[in-house]
Parts: sequence; C-alpha cells; structure tokens
Amino acid sequence: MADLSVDIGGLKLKNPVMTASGTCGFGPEMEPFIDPSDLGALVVKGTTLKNRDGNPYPRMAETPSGMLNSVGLQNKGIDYFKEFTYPRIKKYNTSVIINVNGSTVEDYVELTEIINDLDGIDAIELNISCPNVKMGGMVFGTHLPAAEKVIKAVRKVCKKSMMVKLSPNVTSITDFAKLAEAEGADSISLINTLLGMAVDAKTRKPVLSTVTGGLSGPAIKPVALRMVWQVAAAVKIPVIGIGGIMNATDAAEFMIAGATAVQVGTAMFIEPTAAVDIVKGLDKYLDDYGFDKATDLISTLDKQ
Amino acid sequence: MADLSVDIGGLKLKNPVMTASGTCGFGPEMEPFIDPSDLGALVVKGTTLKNRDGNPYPRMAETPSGMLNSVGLQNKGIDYFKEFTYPRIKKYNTSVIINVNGSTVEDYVELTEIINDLDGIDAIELNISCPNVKMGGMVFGTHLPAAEKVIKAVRKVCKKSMMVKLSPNVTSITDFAKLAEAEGADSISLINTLLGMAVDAKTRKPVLSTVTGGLSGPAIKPVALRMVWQVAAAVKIPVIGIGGIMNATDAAEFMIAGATAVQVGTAMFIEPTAAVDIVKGLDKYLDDYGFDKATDLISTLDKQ
Amino acid sequence: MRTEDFRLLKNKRITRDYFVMDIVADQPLPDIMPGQFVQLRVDNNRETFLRRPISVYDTDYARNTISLLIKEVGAGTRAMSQLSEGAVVNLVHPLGNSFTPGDRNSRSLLVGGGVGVAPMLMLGKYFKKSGLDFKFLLGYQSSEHVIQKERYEQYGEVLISTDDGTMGHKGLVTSHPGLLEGEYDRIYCCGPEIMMKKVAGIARSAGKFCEVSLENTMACGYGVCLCCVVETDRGNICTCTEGPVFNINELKWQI
Amino acid sequence: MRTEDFRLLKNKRITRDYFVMDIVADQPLPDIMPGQFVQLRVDNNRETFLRRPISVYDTDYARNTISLLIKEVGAGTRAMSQLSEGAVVNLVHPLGNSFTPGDRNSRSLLVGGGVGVAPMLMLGKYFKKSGLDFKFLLGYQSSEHVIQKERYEQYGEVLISTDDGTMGHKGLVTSHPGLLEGEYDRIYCCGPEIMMKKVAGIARSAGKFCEVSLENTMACGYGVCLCCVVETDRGNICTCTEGPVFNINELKWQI
Ligand SMILES: Cc1cc2nc3c(=O)[nH]c(=O)nc-3n(C[C@H](O)[C@H](O)[C@H](O)COP(=O)(O)OP(=O)(O)OC[C@H]3O[C@@H](n4cnc5c(N)ncnc54)[C@H](O)[C@@H]3O)c2cc1C
Ligand SMILES: Cc1cc2nc3c(=O)[nH]c(=O)nc-3n(C[C@H](O)[C@H](O)[C@H](O)COP(=O)(O)OP(=O)(O)OC[C@H]3O[C@@H](n4cnc5c(N)ncnc54)[C@H](O)[C@@H]3O)c2cc1C
Ligand SMILES: Cc1cc2nc3c(=O)[nH]c(=O)nc-3n(C[C@H](O)[C@H](O)[C@H](O)COP(=O)(O)O)c2cc1C
Ligand SMILES: Cc1cc2nc3c(=O)[nH]c(=O)nc-3n(C[C@H](O)[C@H](O)[C@H](O)COP(=O)(O)O)c2cc1C
Ligand code: FES
Ligand code: FES
Repeated sequence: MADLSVDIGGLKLKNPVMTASGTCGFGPEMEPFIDPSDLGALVVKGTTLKNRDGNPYPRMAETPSGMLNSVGLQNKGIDYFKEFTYPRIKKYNTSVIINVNGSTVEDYVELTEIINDLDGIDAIELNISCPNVKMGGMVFGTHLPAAEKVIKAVRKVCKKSMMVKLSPNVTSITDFAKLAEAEGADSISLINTLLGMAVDAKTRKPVLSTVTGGLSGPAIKPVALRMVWQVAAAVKIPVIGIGGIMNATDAAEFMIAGATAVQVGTAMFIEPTAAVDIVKGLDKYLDDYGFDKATDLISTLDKQ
Repeated sequence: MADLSVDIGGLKLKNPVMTASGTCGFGPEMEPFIDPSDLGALVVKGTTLKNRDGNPYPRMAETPSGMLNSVGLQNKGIDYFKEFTYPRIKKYNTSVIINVNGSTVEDYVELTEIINDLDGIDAIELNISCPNVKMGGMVFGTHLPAAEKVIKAVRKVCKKSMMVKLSPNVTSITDFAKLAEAEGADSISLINTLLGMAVDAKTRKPVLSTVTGGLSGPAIKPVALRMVWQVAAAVKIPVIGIGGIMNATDAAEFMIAGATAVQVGTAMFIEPTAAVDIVKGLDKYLDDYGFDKATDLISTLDKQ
Repeated sequence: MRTEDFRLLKNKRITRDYFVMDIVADQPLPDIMPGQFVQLRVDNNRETFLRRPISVYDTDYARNTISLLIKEVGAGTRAMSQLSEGAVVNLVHPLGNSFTPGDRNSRSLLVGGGVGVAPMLMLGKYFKKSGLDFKFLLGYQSSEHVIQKERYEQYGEVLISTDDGTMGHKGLVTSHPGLLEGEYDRIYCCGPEIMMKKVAGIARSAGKFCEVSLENTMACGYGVCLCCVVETDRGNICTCTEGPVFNINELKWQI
Repeated sequence: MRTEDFRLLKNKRITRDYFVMDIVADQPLPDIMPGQFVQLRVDNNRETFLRRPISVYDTDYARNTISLLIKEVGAGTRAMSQLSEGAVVNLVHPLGNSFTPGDRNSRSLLVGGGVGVAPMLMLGKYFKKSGLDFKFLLGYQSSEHVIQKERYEQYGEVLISTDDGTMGHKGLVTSHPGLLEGEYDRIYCCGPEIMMKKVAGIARSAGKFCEVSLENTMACGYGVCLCCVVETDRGNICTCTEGPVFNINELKWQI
C-alpha cells in the first residue's frame, strides 16, 4: 500500500484518479458499479448557467480505438444542479469538481460565483475547450487573448481551487498553459477532445448532426501524453493528464511524463469500474516498482 | 468500371490513390506485392539534398490503432537518388512525386532545382510538416511566416506541379491551406502525422529515442477527415486526403469530404497490397453507388 | 446493473444473417424484464472499440443462461458470430427500462420486424405467464428468414408476414390484417424506425396504446455519456436509461 | 514474398509460456531459409494494430505447413495462443535474410536462448541435410522450460544449460563449457540482446565467425518504413531486409 495522495494546487486528493467531465454523469449514475467515494475526485458533467438541451441526435460515432461525441454540454443548468444533484453528491467522501462552461465571459463569471457558495464543492474546472458548442467553448481555448480574458475574469471571483482545462487543437499548448499559470490557475487539466469528423460512405452524410465532434479514447493517448509532457515542463503548477487512459499502466505513463493526477473518460463507457480499477492498479504499480508515494512517480521520465 | 482518373492541379492521375511518402520506400520495395504502375501516383520517401542517417533506433512505437515513428527522414540524398533510384522508378507507368525536405529555405530550393531536371518526375510534394527533424520540417509547417517563405521560394523555381503537405499540429489548418494556395501551390496534401509520444511504464523511458514522434494510422483518421473537409471548403485547388486510410470505404469518405485524391500510408505496413486493393475497391464503390466518374464523388457530403 | 463474465454455451446460426448465442453465468441472474438489453464487449476483433447493445432474447433462471438473437451487420456482430464454445463474453447488464403490460382485460399485439423480433419473445413469454391475451405479429423478407417460429409459438399465436409471400401474409408487416383489422388495444413494437413510425401512426389514428423500442447508437449504455438521446416532451433524454421503450406519445415523431 | 492466408492446424502449448502453431497453406510453400521470418496479422484482439514478426521454426514442404514457436509476452502473442483449429492466419512471408553456412570442414555451434531457440531448429535441420558438423547449445531457466528437445535431437547433438541446473549445465548459456571450451569455428546465435552481445564478445576474442539474429521492433517487415534499423558500418540499415541475421563485425556493438 503506497501513499496515493496527491496535491493539485492546494487541493489534496486521496488518490490521483478522477473521472473526466462528461463521462460519469454527476456521480449517482455510477453507483451501481462503483462507490464514487473511492475516487480521487469526481468531475461532474459540464455545467452551464441555464438548461441546455445539447445537440440533436446523432451525437456519437465510433472510430478506431476511440469515439467522436457532439453532446454539446447538455445539462439542466446550475439551479437544477443546486437543488437536486448537489445534495446527493456532496455526501460523497471525495472531492467534487464542477466543470464550468459558458458562451460569454459573463456566463463563466456568474456560474463561478454561484458555485463559490456551494460547500463541499472543492474546485472548478474551467472548460475553455469544448469543441461542441457554437459559442464559447473551444473559441476561448484556441485564442490566447480570449483565453486570457476568461481566465482572468473567473480567477478574480473564484474562491475555490481553479483548474483550467486546455484544448489540444492548438499549435502550441504550452502557450495556453503558461497563460493559465500566469493568470493564477491552481492547476491545469489536459487534454479535452481533438476536433474530428466521421462520414457515412453509404449515405454520404456526416455521422454527427453537427458534422464535427470531439475525438476521445485510446486513439488520442499519444497526443495527450506528448502535450502533458510538454506542459509539465513549461509550468510549475500541477498538471492533470487526460486522454485515452484505459488502465493503470496508462495512468502511470501520464504521471511519469509529468502529471500529478489523471482523469479517466471514455474508458468508463467500456468498463464502468475503470476509474476505481485504475486506483487499485496504480497502487499495485507503485508497490511493484518500489515507490512509497504516488508523488514520487511524477516526472520520472528517464530520457537517457 | 467507372472513370477513375482525377486531375490534381494540372497533373492527371489514372486513379485517385497514391502511396504516402515514407511508407512505400521508393517503389521497388513494393514490387513483390504490387505493380507500382497500378497506382494513381507513387510518392517516394522524404528526400533531402544530402545523405541523412535519420534518428537512432528505436524509432517506432505501436499505439492503439496507430503507430508513432521518428525515422527522421533517413535517405541517401538526391545524388544517390538520381543515380540509382530514379532510373529504376521512372519506368513505372504512373506519376512519380518526390517528397522534398530541407533544414533551410535554401535546401528546399536547391533540391527543387535538381528535381526540375528529372524527366518523369511529375510533381514535388513540399513537406513542411515532418515532426521528426530538429531543423526545418514542422517548424515551417506550424508558423505562417516561415511557411510563406519556403513556399514562395520553392514556387519561384519549381517547374513541376507543386503539392504542399500540411501539418495537422496547428490551430487553424485552413490558414496554411489558404497561404499555400495564395503562394501558387497546385495542390495541397494533408495530413502529415500528429505529434505524439509513448512511454514505457516498465522502464520509465520514452519508447522513441527522440521522445516524441509522428502519429499515423486509423487513430488519426477522424482528425484528418475533419481537416480535409475544412481545407476543401477553404481553397479552390485540389486537396489530397491522407490519414488512416485502410480501405476503399475510408478513401471514399475522404473524397466525399472534399479530397480529389488520397494517399495511403500506414495501411501499407499491415497490407502490402493496400493501395492497389483500394483502387479496386473504390472502383466497386463507384459502381455500387452509381457514379460514372471518380470526380463525381468529390465533395458530395450531404449536410442535411 | 453489473459487469459480469459469461461463458458461451452455444453459438448457433439460425438463418443466413442471424445467430443465437446462449451464454451462462457463474452466479444467479438478476431479474431481467422484457425490453431490457445488455452491453456486450467484443474482444475478438480489431475494429470494435465500444460495447454493443443487444436485447435480451430469452432467459433461463434455472440454468443462469441468457440467450441473445443477433443479426450480423458489421464487424462487431460478425466477431460475435465467430466466438466458439467456452469463450468469455463480458456483459454490462441488465440495462434500460421495459415494456408496460396492460391489465387482465387488455389484448395486445406484439409487433416485431427484423432483429426487432428479439425483445418480443421475452415479452410474449412474460404475457403468457401473466395470463394476458396477446398475439405475435412478426415480419420477415421471406420464409427462409423466419426466426425460430416454434420458440414464439410456445407462448402464443404467431402471425407472420413476408415481403414475398412465401410464408403468412404477403407484404410488409404494416400491411398485415392482424394489425390493420385485428382486435387488440395495445401495441408493442420493435423494428426498423420506418416500420415503427408506421405502426405508431396506425396506433395513434386508432387511439391505441403503443410502446416502441428504440435502437439509438450508444456509447455507455448506463446513462453517463448522453450520446443516445431521443427528443421528447421533456427535452433530449437517454434511450439507454429512460428507454429503450417509449410510449409513442412521449416522442416527437412526425407520424 | 507474398501475403497469404494459412489455416491453423494445431495450436499446442508446450511449456508455461511457449506454444507451437502449425499452419497450413493451400498452395506450395515458397523456399524458406533458416533465419527468415513471417509477419503475422493478429485479428482476434482489440489491442494489436501492427503485424507481429515471428521466426520460422520449422517447415514441411510435403504438407505445406509452417511451424512457429511463440512465447506469450503481450496482447498479440496471447491472442495467437487463443486461436483455435481452423482459424485463418494471415502472413506476409518469407521475410529477411538467412544465416551463412560454412564450408564442408566447418564446425558450428548454434546458440539459442529463450525464444531465440526458434530459428536454430531450422538452421540445424539445414546443416544436417547439408552434412555439416554442428552442435546445438540451448539455454533455459530450468528443465520445465526446455522446448521440444527431441525435435532438436533429430538433427544433432543438443547441449543444454539451465539457470538452476535442473537440466544440463548449471548457469547461463554463456558460461557453458561447450561455448567456452568447445571445438568449433563458427557461432550462430539468437536470443536476448545481452546474451548475444556476450556470445559475440566470446567469438570476437577467439577470432571466430559469428552471426546473430536481431529482434528489432518492426512496423512493415519488408523494407518500406525504415523503423527497424540497426547501426552498422554502412549507417542505419533495416533489420527486416538486410537482417535479421548480421555478422557481428558489421554491427557497431560495444563488445
Ligand atoms: C437497445 C438496443 C437493442 C438492440 N438489440 C439488438 C438485438 O437484440 N440483436 C441485434 O442483432 N442487434 C440489436 N441492436 C443493434 C445492434 O446494437 C447493432 O446492430 C450493433 O451494434 C452493430 O454492431 P456491428 O459492429 O456489427 O456493426 P457496425 O459496423 O457498428 O455497423 C454496421 C452498420 O449498422 C449500422 N448501425 C449500427 N448500429 C446501429 C444502430 N443502433 N442503429 C442504426 N444503425 C446502426 C451502422 O451505421 C453501419 O451501417 C440493438 C441496439 C440497441 C440500441
Ligand atoms: C525478426 C524477428 C523474429 C522473431 N521471432 C520470434 C519467434 O520466433 N517467436 C516469438 O515468440 N517471438 C519472436 N519475435 C518477437 C516477437 O515479435 C514479439 O515477442 C512480439 O511481437 C510481441 O508481441 P505482443 O503483442 O505479444 O507483445 P507486446 O505487447 O507488443 O510487447 C510485450 C513486451 O515485449 C516487448 N517487446 C515486444 N516486441 C519486442 C521486440 N521485438 N524486442 C524487444 N522487446 C519487445 C514490449 O516492449 C513489451 O514490453 C521475433 C521478433 C523479430 C523482430
Ligand atoms: C461523451 C463525452 C462528453 C464530454 N463532455 C465533456 C464536458 O462536458 N466537459 C469537458 O470539459 N469535457 C468533456 N468531455 C471530454 C472529456 O472530459 C475528456 O477530456 C476527453 O474525453 C479525453 O479523455 P478520454 O480519452 O479519457 O475520454 C467529454 C467527452 C466525452 C467522450
Ligand atoms: C514510417 C513513416 C515515415 C514517414 N515519412 C514521411 C516522409 O518522409 N515525408 C512525409 O511527408 N511524410 C512522411 N510520413 C507521413 C505519411 O506520409 C502520412 O502523411 C502519415 O503517415 C498519415 O497517413 P497514414 O495514417 O495513412 O499513415 C511518414 C509516415 C510514417 C508512418
Ligand atoms: S449510451 Fe451513454 S447515456 Fe445512453
Ligand atoms: S520494419 Fe519496416 S523497414 Fe524494417
């Protein structure tokens, strides 16, 4: 039994494994399979000020070792969350992180202010990287000045730990990471999905109602790992690795490359117990390779 | 039997299927399996002015539905090519395209001038997107001013059809496509590999001697398809689709999204006959769906 | 709901495109209701990344077995058909809601087309056990495509339509007199969307109760991804948790 | 060189980690030389994208069969071990160069360690047919890991070393007296790199001819990707076409 706890910018997690936003609902959906309290943290589905119905069906396309989604931040809005979801999930014995989304800087700020008052919510994940909404989302995450504006504004009001979630659809991810650090982010999570597309050759139609969508799953792991490695070398704040993590070995790879913690997304669709299996597997990995603490594994990549 | 011929910016191909640079050697290596003359065009291995020994072994990592390579443009240089390879491959009854690489603008220009004199070479593919060389390569393909310089300089001297090969590791691929068009490219090919990385959790070492490498194969197809669709909508010159094409259905998807022709890369490692199988399969696809000509399939994506 | 390894007992091709897999668990089955489905992980194939949703065709609680009726349509279902006896078949199950039975006086028509006949077997079995009055109405291309007719006949009368008239009524299932003129007050339907819409239209004009089972593409199957939604009065809702069975009045179908 | 579907005749586990696959072609085999390998496509597995290079262990031209000796080390080889009789096994083959035999007077030592014993069987068979003098020297962890000893004994004398001394010489193959003091003038070696380097060092000090067979990771296996290179006097060259067999004098090994 290694010491699995990690600190992600002032927020101490009992272990480095969280579920990724949009892939675990709000938590209760997973209860038939896992106890969310066993997670390092629970990152809930992308939340907005108001109810959003998301994009029309079809919103999913299977791809080689991955999938495209264009859910488009379907959620019932923060008021519904406060009233019905929050009471249920604040009882989990783990950190709860809300994935914060908006179409405008004001949206993000207003939502953050509402979340400030919710005890038991430990952090926000500022999502400037959703590829599936027409307004906001990735527009913020792929333009430095826009990113600066939203991060600065949210930081000003945010009383929780602030994790900024980056888009991989950029030439230089380190520029965005450094910006987030300079603007006071407590941690950085990456990657969100790669923008992709699927065509049905039989009908000659796009598979997704939105034509393009976000690519996730093992297919993107090599890109995610590279970006995490680059970002970890470029900033001092903790980095949370996301992208195609299916098992404990994958999680270890991200930590070796520089991640302090990881998020498990698409894997949850295939194995509903994946995130908790990874907690156990990581513990075993640390034991097998003689590490007493998970933190000792971070950034151990041996380049020669 | 549909009419398979396509025109890629003044260069008429008997069919829309080429082999991708770096995945078919120089042609003769494929002869045990296919007749290179059956291809729409043969794009030979990345060529430089002088001999390059490439990066140290290991240069390859298998990834989910894909692979990373960091070959680093190993080739014997243009003089060797002229003396030994060229005489052998100019006899193929298909178009031969040389993938042109350099560390400086001058390198690219000098190499292009040498190629100008080679009859039977129909086009150059200006590679500004190799992720595996320290100098040149992707540096040109991810910075607009650098890209402008090299494309402009090469266009000035190039007497062949000029295809510009774009890097996907950018925020806005259409900016590079529009630039290439404005600078006089005859066609645009995309995508080169996505920059990725692999870690061996057992040894905690990078799998590749160069740490990062280029991701290819079906894993990247959704990203490639999206970029081809975006670029085809942004420029008027022909677009050549590349990325994870394994079979005729994949090739058709790229053409539906806007590609005039395609290149088959990593698939050749798994099925040495892949490119020629795709020519046959595409013919069948066109027959099955009632197209008389391959060109009728281009940009037929039905968005409603 | 749980994740569970089953072992393949028997994999039997029954028509050109269809096969039935009998799989057995080590422990007692959970309660499985008609209309529910499983998410099957396909391990023996390069191309299949996500699990595949498959309706429960039959259960045998005494032997801890589940039967699945599967149509080979792509790489995943082809790989399933190639599994041999003893292979491990991993399921997430049971998933989804189920059909709503009527009261003792109700008379039901269970309409299935293509692979949509699968959930109807379980439903008929359940209706018979509950003493409810019903008939099956099953549509196929032609007689050689008819699926395990005897198996349905154990539970109730089976009306058949074939496109070419080689068995039963000639024509689409939606033109069968049993549907158009039959005496019933509830319809349960599963099949191609176009067929279900037609049946829904018939039910609506006749003012009859009608439930349909949707086959939206799914990623997770248990409500966490929001990929499988259908538009309803209540907005986009998940077919995997709030369906796959819906009353046609909830759906925003143009019928 | 060609792409060809074989059918699996027999898949036999011979030690805890090793199994032998016998596969049969519909048409006559091409000439296959000792040291050559095949690229095997793994279809029954989610994780394996590239083909897997496997040495030819044995051939039977009369029955068009190839035998492969495989060690289960990861997902691909595990999937191969699970294939059952009749399964299609697609190969690209035969690939690579082969060992260089000596003249009539030469005496050779064929040194194999771990899965590196595979190509040595073919080589011994070939030497015996050619009337050349040779011995096998095969190294294993312990007696229960020894691979088909009788099969080697058909062709020549077999020296064994085991790490724990449960069969033959106790210790690493590189400490076997047959290697250190034996009378021979040519060594052929395949095994873990660390062992091959040690053997190469012994050969070099003694001024003996030595060929080793490398197991560099490969993508294509037929010379188009340039991923499998080894550093030589002539620069980086492909182990799949100019190897896998190299004379140690060509390699830039620190020995
Ligand atoms: C709740 C539910 C219950 C189901 N029950 C059964 C069952 O009992 N038996 C059975 O055989 N099948 C059933 N299906 C359908 C089954 O899930 C698909 O046929 C299967 O996933 C196809 O996988 P594949 O890899 O063979 O084909 P793929 O290669 O994934 O697809 C082959 C072709 O079928 C199309 N396709 C695949 N899935 C769907 C879908 N859900 N809707 C429309 N088109 C699709 C694809 O677009 C493609 O053209 C059910 C689906 C759902 C959602
Ligand atoms: C020319 C040649 C001939 C070969 N002949 C045989 C043979 O006859 N029988 C046999 O069992 N194997 C042979 N091998 C090795 C065999 O190709 C690998 O064991 C196999 O590819 C592993 O596949 P996998 O999916 O099971 O393991 P993976 O999951 O791919 O790998 C499992 C572990 O083995 C390591 N590994 C995999 N391949 C290699 C390699 N080439 N070198 C070093 N480490 C590696 C990986 O890094 C990983 O740690 C040969 C290899 C070559 C290049
Ligand atoms: C269906 C789906 C919905 C998602 N929704 C969100 C979201 O609401 N907010 C967000 O920040 N990321 C969202 N993501 C992105 C994931 O959190 C994660 O960054 C991405 O999927 C890569 O990780 P993975 O490969 O492990 O899935 C979503 C991903 C999927 C597949
Ligand atoms: C081993 C290897 C070597 C490559 N070498 C080159 C090269 O020399 N020049 C080039 O422009 N692209 C090179 N590429 C990129 C391919 O041409 C192609 O753009 C990329 O692999 C995506 O296509 P694919 O998924 O079909 O392989 C190489 C790719 C691989 C896998
Ligand atoms: S399939 Fe994931 S929510 Fe229904
Ligand atoms: S493996 Fe491709 S060149 Fe050797």
